[in-house]
Amino acid sequence: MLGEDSTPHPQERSRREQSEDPEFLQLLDPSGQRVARPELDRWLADVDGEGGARVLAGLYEDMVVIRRIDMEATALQRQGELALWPPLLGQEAAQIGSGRALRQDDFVFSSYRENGVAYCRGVNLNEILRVWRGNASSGWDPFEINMATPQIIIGAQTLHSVGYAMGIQFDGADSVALAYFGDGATSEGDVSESMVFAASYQAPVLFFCQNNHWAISEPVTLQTHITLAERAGGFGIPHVRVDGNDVLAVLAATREALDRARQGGGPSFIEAVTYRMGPHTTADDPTRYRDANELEDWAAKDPILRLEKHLESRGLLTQELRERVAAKSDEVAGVVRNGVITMPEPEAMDVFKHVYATPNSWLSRQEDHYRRYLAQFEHHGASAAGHVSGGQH
Amino acid sequence: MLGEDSTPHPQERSRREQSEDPEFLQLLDPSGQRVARPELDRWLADVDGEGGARVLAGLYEDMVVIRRIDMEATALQRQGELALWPPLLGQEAAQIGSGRALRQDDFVFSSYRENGVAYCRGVNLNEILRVWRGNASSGWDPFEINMATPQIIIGAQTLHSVGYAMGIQFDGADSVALAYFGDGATSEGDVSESMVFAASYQAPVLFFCQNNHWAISEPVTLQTHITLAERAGGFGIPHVRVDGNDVLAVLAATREALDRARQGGGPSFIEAVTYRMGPHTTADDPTRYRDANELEDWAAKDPILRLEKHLESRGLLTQELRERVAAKSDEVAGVVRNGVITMPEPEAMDVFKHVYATPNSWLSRQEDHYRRYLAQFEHHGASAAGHVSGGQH
Amino acid sequence: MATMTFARAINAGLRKAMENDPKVVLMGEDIGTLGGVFRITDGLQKDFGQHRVLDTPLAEAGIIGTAIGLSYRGYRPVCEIQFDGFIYPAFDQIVSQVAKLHYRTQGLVKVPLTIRVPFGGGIGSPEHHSESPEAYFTHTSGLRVISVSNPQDAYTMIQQAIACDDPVLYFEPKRRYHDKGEVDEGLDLSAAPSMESARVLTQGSDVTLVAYGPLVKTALDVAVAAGDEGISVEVIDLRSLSPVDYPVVEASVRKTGRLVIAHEAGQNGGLGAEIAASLTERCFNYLEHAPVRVTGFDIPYPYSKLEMHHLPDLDRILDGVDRAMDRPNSLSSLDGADD
Amino acid sequence: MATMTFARAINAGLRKAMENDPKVVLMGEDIGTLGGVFRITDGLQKDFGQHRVLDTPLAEAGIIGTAIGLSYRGYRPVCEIQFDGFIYPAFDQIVSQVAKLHYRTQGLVKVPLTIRVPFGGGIGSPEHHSESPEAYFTHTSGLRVISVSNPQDAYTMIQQAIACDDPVLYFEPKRRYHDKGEVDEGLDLSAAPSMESARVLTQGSDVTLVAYGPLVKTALDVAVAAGDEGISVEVIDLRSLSPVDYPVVEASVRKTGRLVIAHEAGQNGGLGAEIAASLTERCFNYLEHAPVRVTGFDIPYPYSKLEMHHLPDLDRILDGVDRAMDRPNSLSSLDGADD
Ligand SMILES: Cc1ncc(C[n+]2csc(CCOP(=O)(O)OP(=O)(O)O)c2C)c(N)n1
Ligand SMILES: Cc1ncc(C[n+]2csc(CCOP(=O)(O)OP(=O)(O)O)c2C)c(N)n1
Ligand SMILES: [Mg+2]
Ligand SMILES: [Mg+2]
Repeated sequence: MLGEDSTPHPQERSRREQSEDPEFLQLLDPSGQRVARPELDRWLADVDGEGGARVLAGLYEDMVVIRRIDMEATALQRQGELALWPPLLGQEAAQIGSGRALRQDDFVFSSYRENGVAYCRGVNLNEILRVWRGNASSGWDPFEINMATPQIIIGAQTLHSVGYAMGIQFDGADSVALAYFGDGATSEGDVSESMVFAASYQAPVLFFCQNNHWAISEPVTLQTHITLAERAGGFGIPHVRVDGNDVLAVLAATREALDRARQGGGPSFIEAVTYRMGPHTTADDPTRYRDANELEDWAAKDPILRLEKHLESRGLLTQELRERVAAKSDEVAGVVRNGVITMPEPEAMDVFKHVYATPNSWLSRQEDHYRRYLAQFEHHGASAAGHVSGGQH
Repeated sequence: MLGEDSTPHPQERSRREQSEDPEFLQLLDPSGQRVARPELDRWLADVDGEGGARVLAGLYEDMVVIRRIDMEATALQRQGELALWPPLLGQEAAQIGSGRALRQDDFVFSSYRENGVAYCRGVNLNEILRVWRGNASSGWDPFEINMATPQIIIGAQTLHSVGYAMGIQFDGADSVALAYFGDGATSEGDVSESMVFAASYQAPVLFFCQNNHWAISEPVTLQTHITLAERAGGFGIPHVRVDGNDVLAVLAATREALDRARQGGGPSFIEAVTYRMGPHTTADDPTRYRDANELEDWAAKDPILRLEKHLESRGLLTQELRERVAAKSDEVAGVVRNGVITMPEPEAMDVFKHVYATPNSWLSRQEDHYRRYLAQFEHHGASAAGHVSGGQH
Repeated sequence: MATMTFARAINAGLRKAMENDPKVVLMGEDIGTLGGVFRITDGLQKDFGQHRVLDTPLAEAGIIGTAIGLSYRGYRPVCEIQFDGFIYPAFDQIVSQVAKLHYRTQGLVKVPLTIRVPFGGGIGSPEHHSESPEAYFTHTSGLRVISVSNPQDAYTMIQQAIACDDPVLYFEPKRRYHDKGEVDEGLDLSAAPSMESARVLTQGSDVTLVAYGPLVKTALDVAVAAGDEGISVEVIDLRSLSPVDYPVVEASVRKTGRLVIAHEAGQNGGLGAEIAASLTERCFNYLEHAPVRVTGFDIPYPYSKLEMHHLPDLDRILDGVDRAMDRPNSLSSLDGADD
Repeated sequence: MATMTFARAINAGLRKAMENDPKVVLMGEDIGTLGGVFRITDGLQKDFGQHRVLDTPLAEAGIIGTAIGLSYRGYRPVCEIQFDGFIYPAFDQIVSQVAKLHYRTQGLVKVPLTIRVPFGGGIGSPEHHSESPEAYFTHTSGLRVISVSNPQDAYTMIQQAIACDDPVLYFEPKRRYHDKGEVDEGLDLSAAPSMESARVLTQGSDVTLVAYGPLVKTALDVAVAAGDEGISVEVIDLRSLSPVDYPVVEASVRKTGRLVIAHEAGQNGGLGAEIAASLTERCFNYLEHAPVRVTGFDIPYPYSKLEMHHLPDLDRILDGVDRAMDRPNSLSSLDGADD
């Protein structure tokens, strides 16, 4: 007979999304209580142990700070200082919980929304918005923070991460490559092929899928009727579905997967179930396609709120912590804003830079011709190309 | 915690391949005995019932006949009458068991090796080898036998079958689209995307994967460490792994899947575990990459032998049946051979035909110029382009 | 006649095609509830239902591949590729399947597919959102490629593309979506000029300026500006990029003896190369200057702060006209030099 | 000096590159145990191990995409695409990633990838096995594209491609794999001519004939046949398709005043268009006839019984030479007509 039909009717899906699902990993319940999961506690020894207060405060600070960076960027876009911005609002636990589990020598390949992860990697905050202002094709030096710059072609980076992981294997190192991508991305052929390669070579890679329920206007139910974690099972890759708004669950799951990879256990897949509380990008209007109710439901599951409740229950949400975090947020937001508004403008001839690593005769000629073209305007006293109207010709 | 690691160590795989695997569907054991599987018997009512002898004889005839066609084609290639041939030797049960389960209004999209399925669809045997002789880009009229012509781009046809199935849905029909493909094909992004679409729309499509253990020189273990049937589970598609050398198991599983699709139950996936006993194509030399032992093991599991044992055990392998089947095979082989050697040669100007469905000014001009070019040679009495040496210029 | 935006005109053309033929279905990412990121399909799912306007999973090969299957079943799918730069994952299905199926099956299988591609730059987008990939497709036998430059053509030619039994790539200049124009919605398709035909937009005697899609508007501005300087420019909107309507361009070049071709795509192997080569073959003895190409540079599309340097604008094209006219221009100093 | 086949020469070049740099790894379908369907990698897995010569899962985007990741990690992957027609599933990774990464990262990420593509027709294969897709890649900024025509270049240029910090598409004319030639295996790479340079193979004064890859041999035959009729042909092997070594071609055309370009790929937007356009721009005043293109037709590659009609052969190219020389030719009757 054919295997059991594991496809729930679309209407049944919502049920499966609930945290009652025993497969759904949650270590902080919605009220902020720490749920015991004996098999996982070893991954949270630092959180649960003596120095726990410091660790939790750190995670809290990170989450608040990246939300602030995000809000600042959104504001900068609204003010016309950025061309576009893809907010991460609502995904702070998924990004900080995973980002903070990494070692410096791990290497991240992400999509465009993982600016919180970049923060964990130590990105220069002056540089993070270059690309969104339109002043560069990408933001930072990948080798300085061991994280590739944002990938816009949906899913393409997953293959890069697997290749990088193969290189780690060849080198006999115990680093791990990470692939961040969204729920929508899972439909792209590249993502499936990346799992084929990872499983075939047992490469040390962690697939980290942020299921934020939407791919622009498309609900995740259009991409799949079962969980995305199960997708990985079909490729023979160990997988887990975690509450992506629970920073501790994300942290523990990520640590476990990284450890597995370091031990030679090959690839893993984490589906972090979270929610994109903002628009897809600042160019998007989500009211055209989603219910206000849905947003409200998820606002109640806000990952920062959850951690605050937890901190409170442990008496850790002190005035001092709040103030420290607020001060840091202000500082960081200032750096970001300042970085944006003082960013040097590119120069015309920069368009020709770095197309090739070695000299290219065809392009050099084109460059030379354009230089001559621009020089004309200087002779005529006009400012620059594109600013001289035909009338003045 | 991360889900259970379902990846067996490569060495363990062989174990899972064994028919002892309870998940592995077998209705005729290697000795030809009918294994009872109550939940499936309803799909073999005709085989097990009164007219069973006739049905079994029919399946037997088909399998012997397509093997004969296959051998004839291989011989024709060796004799230089065909440019190339991809033998199906060893995969007769998989192709006949599934092909004979279809209804006339179902539609098949296959790879290049499914000539046994084409036989079931009623292909004109004069036409089946046109493409392999190099006299046409494809073999038959897809709408006459409801089967697309062979697809060489690995996996591409799986998407076509899903699109066709979507069309069936739009039309409110209860036909089914079939996608045939190999074990190697499962690694291609297209095949994964086709499962995403099929699951998303619950399209009436059957994915029929012939796992013949090899993709040219690559063993299936390079593509996956778990079963291919499990792959479908990751997309939420019901699946089953059958003994592809057991024609009854294949027949029953295919019937069940087709029925599911007709009832609105959406896509299914069948992995038919079989073996490519010949070379990849006549251009291939499998001794470079595989053990003689492996071939011997599988020769013992020959699907025709298996059915013969079963027929014998039921007293059905009569002299009359043997003679009838032999006669039919001879006849068919004759038709095929005759079709090949009497096949009309294409004409030069045919290269321009059917590029577009509507007139195209650019190409018409090119065609006109080439006609003028060829005409030159007529004037000069030479035979045709390419046959005139520069010396005669 | 109604005044409408370019975007609205495509929408109206799609609606008309869907009304006329129940086999026309639209497929793409975000084209249903949202109406597409550019709102080109706005309201169509609401009016025609989910089976006529399909939001698809996020997979471009999947979109084109399933559309092929639908063609086998007698449908006429219209696929939207959200942005130019996202067509490449579908390249294999387009080049090896869509383009070749009719030939491969001796004409038995038709693929009356329309692939809509918002293309080109100028809207300040991040990378992969401003590509001009048309030359990949004009170099692919079996495809037809068209590009529209005004609301009326947008309206008419989307219907012609859908009605055509060959696969058609329909390139929409996204930076012109908000431009307005008159559209005759009552226009009888059979009365409209063939989708394969080019159109002479301004009569001129000194130089022929060929453009398509987004640069047609710029070309018309060039004609005005050059006219002010006493140069008479004949602007031709190609409309069809494969096949190109060579007789129309040829007649013009025989008259003017000078040719300028403008496009946003890179020069190396761009459409300009083919047009320059073909026109040189066809009118060598009429040419007074080598055909001049004014194109984007051969670089990946630059980040938005620099895109105006990449895109041929009024001044760059005027400079090209000067070159074709043997007037002083940016490369004058190189004349005769072995550059 | 050793005499070896074209195929063997590539094998030897790969071996040399692997010996010289431990970061060189080969990836592809069937390249390990089998040594590739054309045996180009024969013996290399045995000698260098499974981590240097990887049989990959059957997925072309996967091959190129993981090779990019390996580049990030400091490797220099050499990917084999089994046949020309199977490169399209990897098109997105090549065009949007391989070609653009260096630009996108301001030069921080190098992609020293070599993509080996057995290409072209003439071996009686079924569809998708005889394509000439090079123009798609020459039109893609950020890539280098080369094609080799003889064992020595095959040996040298594969090493140059691998040593180059830019991504290189290396097109191998599969129908020449069995041709033999002298190869100097001791050749110092730094002493070899640059991979960007074209090579004049025969000096001639009447007409310049440009070819690359499989048709170089045919072009040499043309030179001999034409010579018999008193026409002096200068044959140029392009070697580099992007960038083209224009100064070399230009110097030749200035001398001869006539240009013929031959390739197997279709004409519409093929490399011949770019070369014709560029040479017309560069030597308009020296040209005595429009550049002539002798190419495959703009059709999907035909089934094998007809491929000799599609492929430019000695006679077709000679006819093109006649056209360029204003001698009687197949199109003479059209001269002056508005065809
Ligand atoms: C290949 C490709 N196709 C389409 C797009 C357009 N696009 C940009 S983001 C997006 C949705 C992605 O959704 P998901 O993967 O869930 O990530 P999220 O935006 O939710 O973080 C789409 C369709 C693209 N960037 N690349
Ligand atoms: C896209 C693509 N890549 C590579 C090939 C070359 N190729 C032809 S058959 C084949 C192996 C296919 O194996 P499988 O899917 O198991 O089918 P089988 O031949 O065993 O029936 C390969 C790699 C191809 N035809 N298409
Ligand atoms: Mg999402
Ligand atoms: Mg196989």
